[in-house]
Amino acid sequence: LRRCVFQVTSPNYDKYAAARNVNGSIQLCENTHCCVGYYVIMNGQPKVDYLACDSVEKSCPSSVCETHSHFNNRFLRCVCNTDLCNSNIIWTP
Amino acid sequence: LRRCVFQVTSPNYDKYAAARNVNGSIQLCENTHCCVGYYVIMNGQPKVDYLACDSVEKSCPSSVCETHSHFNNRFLRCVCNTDLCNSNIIWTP
Amino acid sequence: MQRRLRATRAGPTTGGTVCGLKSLTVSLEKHLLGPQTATINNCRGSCAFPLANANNHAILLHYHIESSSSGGGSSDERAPCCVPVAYEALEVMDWNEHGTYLSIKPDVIARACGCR
Amino acid sequence: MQRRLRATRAGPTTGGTVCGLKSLTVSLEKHLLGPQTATINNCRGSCAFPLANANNHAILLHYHIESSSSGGGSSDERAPCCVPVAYEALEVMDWNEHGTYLSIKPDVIARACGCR
Repeated sequence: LRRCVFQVTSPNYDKYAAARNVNGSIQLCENTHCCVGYYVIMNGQPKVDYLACDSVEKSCPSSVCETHSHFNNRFLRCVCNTDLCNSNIIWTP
Repeated sequence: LRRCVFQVTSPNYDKYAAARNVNGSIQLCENTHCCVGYYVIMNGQPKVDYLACDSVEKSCPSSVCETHSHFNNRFLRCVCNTDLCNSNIIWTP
Repeated sequence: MQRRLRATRAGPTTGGTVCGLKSLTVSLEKHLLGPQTATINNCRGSCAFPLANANNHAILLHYHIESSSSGGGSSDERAPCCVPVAYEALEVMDWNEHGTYLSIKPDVIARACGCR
Repeated sequence: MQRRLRATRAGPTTGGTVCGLKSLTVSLEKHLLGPQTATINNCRGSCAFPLANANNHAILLHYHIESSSSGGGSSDERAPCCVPVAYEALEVMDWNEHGTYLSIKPDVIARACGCR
């Protein structure tokens, strides 16, 4: 099973409710082989919003976490397909 | 309340289940002022199939029960708006 | 999804009335012994923006078709259509080889419309 | 009602395929953070006789339009339309002013079609 870094900072989530199959900062993925990272851009820098197994996206062709910006650079998002790959993002401002 | 002749001969009906507000052969209508008569044509003659208050038709402009034939003369049907008016049908073969 | 999509574009409705319920009375004489007619209604009107009483599928379909055609291409997808989304039953007099019988037919009368 | 109506006319289907589910993948990038695309499907095809997966309202509407036009007149009624009649939800990543959040959106993916 894929292992992804798990971290919740968005106030939209109950950290403990969100944490399924989590041990410390590592989540064991049940239904996906994709890890995901969401970041909010604050003062020009990405700040972690949500790192976890990706329950939403069905495809993650890359082994490293290349970010793409969304909604006028308010959010960065990356998906990747190797263990703990969502801990290091590849980001060019 | 309108009073209509009540008679069930069709094997499709449970006579006792069908008889709401019935006393003998007279039905007291709850939701309509129309009486109805349905007849099956057998050997060229109309045979009573179902006489009752008309729960289905919304309009009955006539005071007497003039029949209309349906489905290649297999059925006669009449509706009327006076007490016990469905006991005598007006039928021209 | 609906909230944000609606907010991204707001303009006057173009072309005809917005999808809604219109009265329609049909004859039942060829199908049933009674009633002779029934007001079953019909849903008519435009499902262009803003889509009346749409759901998430209809909204995404509408945006997909609009973005395909604004990109210079053309879409042959079926666009959202104004259809009934709620019905009522009707009590009728039906018949079979044994004679007449009363029957409750479901989904006969349209009661509300939406873009689907 | 459906049984008898269907029995009264049986002929070959004319013009195109009968109303049914077709695959359609749309982009969600402008609406949501994820997924990037979703296969929401679409309902396409003819709702002429025999009407696919119709209900009583659609059958009565179809016969009303057909008898109006065969009588020499023309009907401007909306004819039955091929639309989704069953849906599935989709889990998405949405956002608000506080950040991201997971959300289950209802009625996103069409699962069955019918003439309505």
